[in-house]
Amino acid sequence: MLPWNYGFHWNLGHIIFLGAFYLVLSTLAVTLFAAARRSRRAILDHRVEQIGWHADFHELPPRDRVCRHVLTGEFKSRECPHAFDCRECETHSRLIERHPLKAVEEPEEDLVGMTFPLDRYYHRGHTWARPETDGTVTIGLDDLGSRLLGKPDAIELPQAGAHLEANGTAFRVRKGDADVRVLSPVDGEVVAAGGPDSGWYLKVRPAAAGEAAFRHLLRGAEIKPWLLREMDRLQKALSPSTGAYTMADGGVLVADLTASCPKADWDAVCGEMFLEP
Amino acid sequence: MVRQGTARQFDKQFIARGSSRCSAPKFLLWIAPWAALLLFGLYSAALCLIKGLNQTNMDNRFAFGLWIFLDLTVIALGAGAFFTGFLLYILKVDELRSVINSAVVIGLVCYSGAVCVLAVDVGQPLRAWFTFWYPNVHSMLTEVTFCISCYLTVLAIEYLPIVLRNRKLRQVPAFLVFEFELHKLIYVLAGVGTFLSFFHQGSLGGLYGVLRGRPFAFREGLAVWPSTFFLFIISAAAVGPSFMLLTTWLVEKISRKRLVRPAVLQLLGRISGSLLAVYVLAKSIDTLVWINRTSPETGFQAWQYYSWKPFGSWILVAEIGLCGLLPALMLLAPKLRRKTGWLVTGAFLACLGVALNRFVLTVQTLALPTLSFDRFMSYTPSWQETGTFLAVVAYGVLVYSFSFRYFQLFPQERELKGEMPKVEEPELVGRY
Amino acid sequence: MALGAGWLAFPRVLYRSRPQPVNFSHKIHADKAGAKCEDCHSFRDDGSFAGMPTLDKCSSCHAAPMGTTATEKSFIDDYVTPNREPQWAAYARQPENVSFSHAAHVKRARMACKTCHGNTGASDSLRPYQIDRISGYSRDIWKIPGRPHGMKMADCVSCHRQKGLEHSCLDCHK
Amino acid sequence: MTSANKSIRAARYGMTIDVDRCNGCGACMMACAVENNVPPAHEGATDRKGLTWIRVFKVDNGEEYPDRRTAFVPVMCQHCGNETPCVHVCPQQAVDVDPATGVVGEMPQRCLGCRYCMAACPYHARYFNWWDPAWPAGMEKTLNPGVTPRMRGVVEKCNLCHGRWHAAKEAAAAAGKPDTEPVDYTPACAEVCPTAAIHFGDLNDATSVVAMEAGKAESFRLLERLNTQPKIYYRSKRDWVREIAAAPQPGARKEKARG
Amino acid sequence: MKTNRREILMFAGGSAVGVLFTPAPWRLITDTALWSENWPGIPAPARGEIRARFTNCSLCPAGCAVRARCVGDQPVQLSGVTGHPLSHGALCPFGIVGHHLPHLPARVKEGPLKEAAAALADGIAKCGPAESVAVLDLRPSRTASWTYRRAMAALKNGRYVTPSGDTSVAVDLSKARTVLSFGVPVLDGWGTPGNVNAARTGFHLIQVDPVESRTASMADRWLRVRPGSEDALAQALAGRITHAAAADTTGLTVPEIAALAKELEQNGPVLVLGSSRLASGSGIVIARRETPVPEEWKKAAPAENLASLPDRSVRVLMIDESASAEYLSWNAIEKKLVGDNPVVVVFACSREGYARHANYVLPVGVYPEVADDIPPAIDSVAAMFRISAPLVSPPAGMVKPEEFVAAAAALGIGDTLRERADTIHKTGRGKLFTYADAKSQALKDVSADNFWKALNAGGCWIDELDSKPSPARLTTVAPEVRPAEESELPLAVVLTHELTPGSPLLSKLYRESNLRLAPGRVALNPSCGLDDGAPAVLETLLGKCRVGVTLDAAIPPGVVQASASPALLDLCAAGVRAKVVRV
Repeated sequence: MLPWNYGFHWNLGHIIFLGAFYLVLSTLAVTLFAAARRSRRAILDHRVEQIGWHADFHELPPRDRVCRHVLTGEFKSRECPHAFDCRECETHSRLIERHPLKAVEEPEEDLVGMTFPLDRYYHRGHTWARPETDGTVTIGLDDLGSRLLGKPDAIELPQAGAHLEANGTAFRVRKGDADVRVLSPVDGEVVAAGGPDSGWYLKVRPAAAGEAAFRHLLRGAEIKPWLLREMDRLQKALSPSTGAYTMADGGVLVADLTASCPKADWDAVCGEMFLEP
Repeated sequence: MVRQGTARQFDKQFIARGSSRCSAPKFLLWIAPWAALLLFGLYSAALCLIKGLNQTNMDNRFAFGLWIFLDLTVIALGAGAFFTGFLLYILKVDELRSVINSAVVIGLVCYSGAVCVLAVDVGQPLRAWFTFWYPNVHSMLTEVTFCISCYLTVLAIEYLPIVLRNRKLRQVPAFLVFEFELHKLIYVLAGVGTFLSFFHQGSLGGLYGVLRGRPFAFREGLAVWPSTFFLFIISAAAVGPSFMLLTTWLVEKISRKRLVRPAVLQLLGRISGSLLAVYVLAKSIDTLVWINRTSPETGFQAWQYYSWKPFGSWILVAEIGLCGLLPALMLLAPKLRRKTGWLVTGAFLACLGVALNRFVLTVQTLALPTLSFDRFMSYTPSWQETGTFLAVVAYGVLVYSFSFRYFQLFPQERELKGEMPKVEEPELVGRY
Repeated sequence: MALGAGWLAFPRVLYRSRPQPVNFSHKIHADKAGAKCEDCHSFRDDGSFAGMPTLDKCSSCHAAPMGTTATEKSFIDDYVTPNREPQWAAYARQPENVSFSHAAHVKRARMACKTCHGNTGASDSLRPYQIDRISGYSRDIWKIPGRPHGMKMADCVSCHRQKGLEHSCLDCHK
Repeated sequence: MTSANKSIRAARYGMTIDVDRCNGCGACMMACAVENNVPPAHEGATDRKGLTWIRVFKVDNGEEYPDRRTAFVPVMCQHCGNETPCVHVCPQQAVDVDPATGVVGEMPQRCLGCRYCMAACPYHARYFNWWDPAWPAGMEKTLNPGVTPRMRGVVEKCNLCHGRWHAAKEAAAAAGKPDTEPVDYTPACAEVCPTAAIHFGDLNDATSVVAMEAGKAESFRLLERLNTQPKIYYRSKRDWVREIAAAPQPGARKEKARG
Repeated sequence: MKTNRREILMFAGGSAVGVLFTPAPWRLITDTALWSENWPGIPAPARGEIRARFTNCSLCPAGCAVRARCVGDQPVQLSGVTGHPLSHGALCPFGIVGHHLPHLPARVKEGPLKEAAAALADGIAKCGPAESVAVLDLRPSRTASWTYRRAMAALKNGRYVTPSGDTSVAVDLSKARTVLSFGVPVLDGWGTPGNVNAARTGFHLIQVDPVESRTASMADRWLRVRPGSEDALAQALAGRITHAAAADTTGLTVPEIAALAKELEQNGPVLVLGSSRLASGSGIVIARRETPVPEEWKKAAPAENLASLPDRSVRVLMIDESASAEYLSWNAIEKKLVGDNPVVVVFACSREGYARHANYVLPVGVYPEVADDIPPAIDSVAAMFRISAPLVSPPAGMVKPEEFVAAAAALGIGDTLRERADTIHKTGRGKLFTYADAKSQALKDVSADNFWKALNAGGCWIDELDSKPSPARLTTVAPEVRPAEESELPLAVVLTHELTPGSPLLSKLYRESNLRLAPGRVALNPSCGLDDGAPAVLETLLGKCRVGVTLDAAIPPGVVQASASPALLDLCAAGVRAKVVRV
C-alpha cells in the first residue's frame, strides 16, 4: 500500500491499482469535506431558514409548486423556479409589466364562505401581510389557515427583535397531532407578537420599504383562483381519510375544521396546506 | 400508560408527515421474530469465531461454501443501488428517483451483510487488514476487497442524507443544511459508486475465471480480465433492478400501501429485462467458447463436468434458459410486463438465475475432481453456517424495516396516497 | 487530551518490563577482560549461533568473586554457587517464525554486531527488558535510540532490498 | 514480490517419484509431519479436514481381479513453475515463488485464511488448519525447532522442507561458502523413503539424479495440460499409471481413490 | 440540556479524531496481528544445539538402526542409518514416530508394584506339583529372555513360554529367485524393511492372499484365493491333492494352479512363506548361529510353546508385553490357567493388550526409554547383537520386567546386557558396525569397553557366516479355526498387521488419509449394507468387539479385513468366520 511496505514495487500494476484506490479515497474525502464546508458557511450567513424552505419546496409534489401566473391562467403549466419568491423572478416582472393585474371590479371579500379582505397581501402558506400606516407590517393567518387550525393548542411566537425571512418560519402552531411551521410572508424584524384572539400574530418592521417587500405576495384578483385551487388541494388532502367529504357542494367551511372531523390525519393535511411536507 | 403514550408520541415524531405507519406495538411485533433470528445467527457466528471454522462443514476440498456462494448472490442483488444511482444521476432517468432511496438501503444492507459474513469466513480476521497493507495487486480478491470496502463507505455516505432527512433530525439546523449540501454532490458519489461496483462485481466474477487450475471455472478474456468478469457485471446490473422490483412489490404487499407508480416498476422490469437479454446472449457465447475451446485445451472435456450427479447438463438449461431467457422475455414483452404477476415472476426468475449461476461457480467448481484418481465430493452446510447467514437476512430485514418506518424510502408514497389508483401515465412508458 | 493519552500514556500501558537477572556490564568485560563479542556469544560447530552464554562460560572466570561489587557478589551467590542458569532476556530475540542466520550475516556478509545490536557491547548496565503486553515481543525489535536500524521485518527488508536479496518470505521465515 | 540478484545461480528444486517403487507404507507422510510440526488429527478430523502435506493415494486401474492393478501415488505441493495458480490469487502476498529455488512458499503468519488458494490449486495440495493445533501433553517436547508450528485458521502446505534448507544454508555460510551457489539438502520424505522411490535435487543441474530421472521417457507430471509446469515428476513403466496424469474420465473407470 | 448533549458529542468526536493521530490505534491493530502469530496454545519448540544420536528401534523384531536428531537430549526426528548392512537406512512409518511413544496419552503410568510382588510370592508358594509358574515372553532370545529362563529354572516348577517357532531360523532372501507367500506381509512388516527392499529386485513375488493386501498389490503376481483356503493350494502344489480339488476350494482355476506349479519348478530356488507344507529351496532357510551367551546362563528353563502346557495348569503367569513380536489370543492362554484364582501379572505400557485380562498391570519403560537388545530378525542370516540404547530417561515408577521376575525367583542378576556383550567380545568373532561413521571393523580390534560403548552409542555386532549353514524349516502354527455355520457368520476374517500402540501422529495414515486401516477397524465391501465410518460390532464364535467400519471396494464380498488390535486378535485369527453388525 505504501512504497516502503514489503512487496511493493514501482510497477504498472501497483501504480494503476493503488492510484485508482487513492483517487477514490480522495474523491470521497473531498466530497464530504466540501459538503461540510459549504454547510458551515450556510449556517454562518444564516441561510438555514432559506435552505430549509428550499428543501421543503423541492419536496412538495409538482402540482403544489405551480407559478402564480398559472393560477391566473396566464400559463398552462409552469413550475415556480424560485420557490415562491417572485422578487428575483424576471418572468414575473415581465408579465406584470405586460399586463398588470386588473383591479377587482367589485370588492368581493367573501369567497366560498371565507373573508379575504383585499387590503392585504396573501402568502401561499396561508398568511397575510398588511402594511400599517406606521410602516410596520402585520402578519396573520388567513381565514382558511385559521379555520384549519381553529383554536391552536400551542403557538411558538418569536421574541420581539427576532429576524424574520420571507418564506422562513414565522411561528409554529400545534393543534392536536398537527404540528406546523407557518411561513413568514415578508423579511423583517419582529416588533410585537399577538395571537389568535388578537386577530394577528406578529408585527414586523419590513426590511424593504413599500411595494418591494410585497412583490412576491398574492393580491387582488389572484386571490380567488388561488383560493379555489387551495380548496381543491384541501379536499384532496382530506379525501383518503374521509372520502369525498367537505364542501364538494360549495358549502361553507366550519370555523374549526380540525375539531369538526377528528379522524382525518390533520398533521398531514396541515403540512400539505402550510407547505411543509 | 402515560409513558406508553409519550413513547408513542416520541415514536411518531420520527415518522415522516403524512406517511401513515403501523402502530408502535404492531411494529415491535413484526420486529421481534427477526430480532430473535438475528440473535441466533450472531450466536452461531460467535461459535465460528471463537471455536474456529471447524464449526462449519467446509473442508479442504470445499474451501468455499454456503457463505461465499450467498455473498456473491447478495452482492449481485445489491447491485440495484449502484445501477439505479448510475441511471438516475448520470443518465438522468428521473423516474427512478422514486426508488433510489430504497435502492440505497438495499445496497447498504446487502454489502454490509456480505462483508460481515466474510469477516467470519476468514480464518484469521485479525489480519484482514494485511490485504490493504500488503496488497497483491494481481489477485482478484484484492480488487474485490478494496472495491467493496470503498463502495460500502460510499453507500454509507449515500445513506446519510436519507437518515438526516428524517422529520425530527432535520430540525437540527446543522443536519438540515448538511443533508441539503451533500445531496447536491450526490452525483459524485453515484459516479464513484458506479466505478467501484463495476470493478468489484467484475472481479467477483474474475475470482473464478482466473482459476486456471480449475478448468470448470477457468475462462479466457480481455487483458487481465476473464470473461466471467464482464458476465458478472452484466448479470449484476440486470438482476439489481429485478431485486428492487421484488422488494418494492413485497413491501407494498406487506405494508399494504402503494409506494411507487406501476410505471416505475415496469421501467425497472424493462431495464432488467433488456440487460438480462444481453447477459443471456453473452453467457451463451461464452459457454460455447468454453465448451469447444477453453476447456479442451486444458485437457478437460466439458461433458465430464456434467456427468457427476447431481450436476447434470440440466444446470446449463436452467441457468441460461429457464432463469435467463425466459424472464428476459417476460420482462421485455410490454403486455406481460403490465401484469404485476408476470412482472414479479420474471424478476424472481431473474434473481434465481443469477443465484444459480453463483452457486454453480462456487460449489460445482469445488465439487468436481481435477485429479483422475480423486473423487467427486458433496457438501452440506452445518447449522452454524446457515445460522450465520440467517443473521444477515434478519439484519437486512430489520434495517430495511426501520428505514422504511422512519425514513422516506419512497417519495411518491405521499402523492399516491391522495390519488385513486389509476393506470400509469402513458408518457412514462417507452422512455429510456 | 486524546493526543496526550495516545502519545504518552499508551506506550506505558502497552509494555511490561522485566529486570535482567544480573546487572551485567558489557563494558567492564570488554575493557578489563578484553573480551570480544564472539568470545561469549559464540557459534556452534554446525554453524548455528549459541546466543546467550551458559553459566559454565561465566564461572570459568567467575568461580570466585572477581571484584567487590554487590552485583558480583549476588551473581556468585545466586547463580554460580548454586549452579543455577541465569534467565537472561534477549533484547533482540526475534519471533518464533523468524529463521535468522547469524552465520550468514556475521561470517558471510561480515556485518558488525553493532549494526543491529547497537552499542550494547559498550553498555555499562542492562536496560530493563520491555515486553509488548499484546504481542509478547521485545520492545527493542522496534527502533531504539543508539541503534542504526530497528529489528522489524521492514528493517531487514530494506537492507535486503538494497543488496538485491529480497527473494521470498521463506528466505527468512520458517 | 522478488528482485532476484543476477549473480545468484538459481536452482530449480524438484522431485522425482518412482511410482513403481512406492509400496504405500506411509513413511514419507510420517516423516513430513514430524519434520514440519504438523499436529496429530483432532478427533473430529477426517481425510477431508486433515493436514497431510504429502498424501499417498492408492490408485488402481479400475479393473476387476485378476486384471486389477494398484499403485501408490504420493501427492504433495507440485511447486508449479508456470503461472503458479495459488500465487496470483493470494490477496496479501502470503504465497510466492522463490526465484532462487523455484520453491512455492507459503507464509502462514501472513495468511488470513481466505482459502482462495485452496480453491485455485488443481492438486488439492493445500491444507487448512480447521482446529487449534494440539499435541498430547509432553509431546510438544518432540517438536522440530527448525519449523514454527502454525495457528488455527491458516493454510499450509509442503515447502520442500524449508527448515532443512535454512539449516543447509546456515552451515554453508558458516563454512564460508558463497551464497551464489544453491545448497544441497534432502527433504524428510525423500530422506526416509524406505524404497528410495523419492529423489530430490536441482532440476537445473543436468548432472543431478532428478534432472536425469525427469528426462526419462516414462516420467510424467500430474495434469500436464494445465501447463502449470510442476516440479514434481512421477515415473512408472506401467501405461495405466501414466494415464492418471490426465483429467478424470467419469464412468470410463470405477471409483479409484482410497488413499 | 441540548447544548450539553451536543458538547459531549463534540468532545467524543474530537477525541476520536485526535486518537487517530496517535500511535495507539495503529499499534493496537499491528499488535493484535502479531499476537495472532503466537496464537494461544501454539507450543514453541525448544531451541538448543542439535546433535545426532543413534540407537536401534525395538518396536518390532526387525530392530532397524536409528539415527535420532536431538535438541539437547530430546530426540525430535528419527531416520534410518544409511549403510547399515541389514536395515540399509530404511525405517518404517512406525519407527519414524517411535520417539512419541513416551508421550502416549493412554500410557500406563503407575501400577500396584508391592501388591503384585506379594501376590506373586503367594502364588508361587501356593503352586501345587501339577501346577506351574510361567513367564510368557513375546519376543524370545533377548538377553531379558535368558534372564526369564534362568529365573524359571530357579523355580521348582517354573516354565518359560514363547509364542511359537524356533528363533534361530533365518531366511536368506538374496538366494531366493521366487517367493511364494501364503498371506505373509512380505513387503509390509515381515523381516527388515530395508533388507527386503534391497532384495526385492532379486526375486519374483507371488502372493496368495484373499484380499488385495499391501503386499498383494505390490507383488508380481497376486492369487486371490478364498479366505482360509491357502492350505488347499499349498497341498495341491505339494501334490497331496489334485489341482481340481484345490481349484474348488480356493476359487482359482486349474490352469492357474498348474501354471503356478510349473513356474515354481522353473524359477527356483523358491522361498515359501506362510505354509510348512512346501519345502523352500536349499540354502534359503537356514539355521542361524546363536548369539553367544555366558556359559553360566545355559542352565535355563527350555523354551516351550503354549500348546505344550497342560490345560488349567498355570497358577502364576507373568506376561512381558514390553517387547512383542506376535500376539497370542487370550482364550488360548486362558485355557492354561488354573481354575481357582490364578495370578496374572502383565508388564505393559498400555491397557490395550493383555492388561485387559491381568490381575496386576505393571508399567514399563517404552522405546526409546529402556535398554534392551533386539534378537536378529528373521531375514538376518548372520547372528547379531544390537542394543536399543535409551535416548530419554523413563518416568519414575517404571518396572524392569526381567529384574522383577528375577527378584520373584530370588535370582540375583547383574548388568546382563554388559555380561553378554563381554561374552561376545571374548569370542572375537565377527565385526562391529558403528552407526555414526557407518564403518565396520573386526571385533578383534576393539577393546571390551569400547565395544560396550559402541553398542550403546549406536552400533551392532554382526557374526561371521557359516561356510555351509545347516538347513532348517520355517514352522508355522496354523491358527485353530473352529468350524462355524456360514449362515450365521457370513464373513471370513482376513487380518492386517499394524503396530500398537503407536504415535498419535499415525492419524495421518489412519484418519487423515485412508492409506492404512487403523487398528480396531474393519474393512468391508460396500455391498455389506453398513455405512462408512459407522461404529459396529464384530462377532465370532469367541465373542464380540466394537469396531469401526471402512467401506472398501477392493475387499471382496464375504470377507472382512480386520486391522489387528489386541482386542480383535482375541476373537479372530485369519480364516475364522465372523459377522459385523450395526450398533
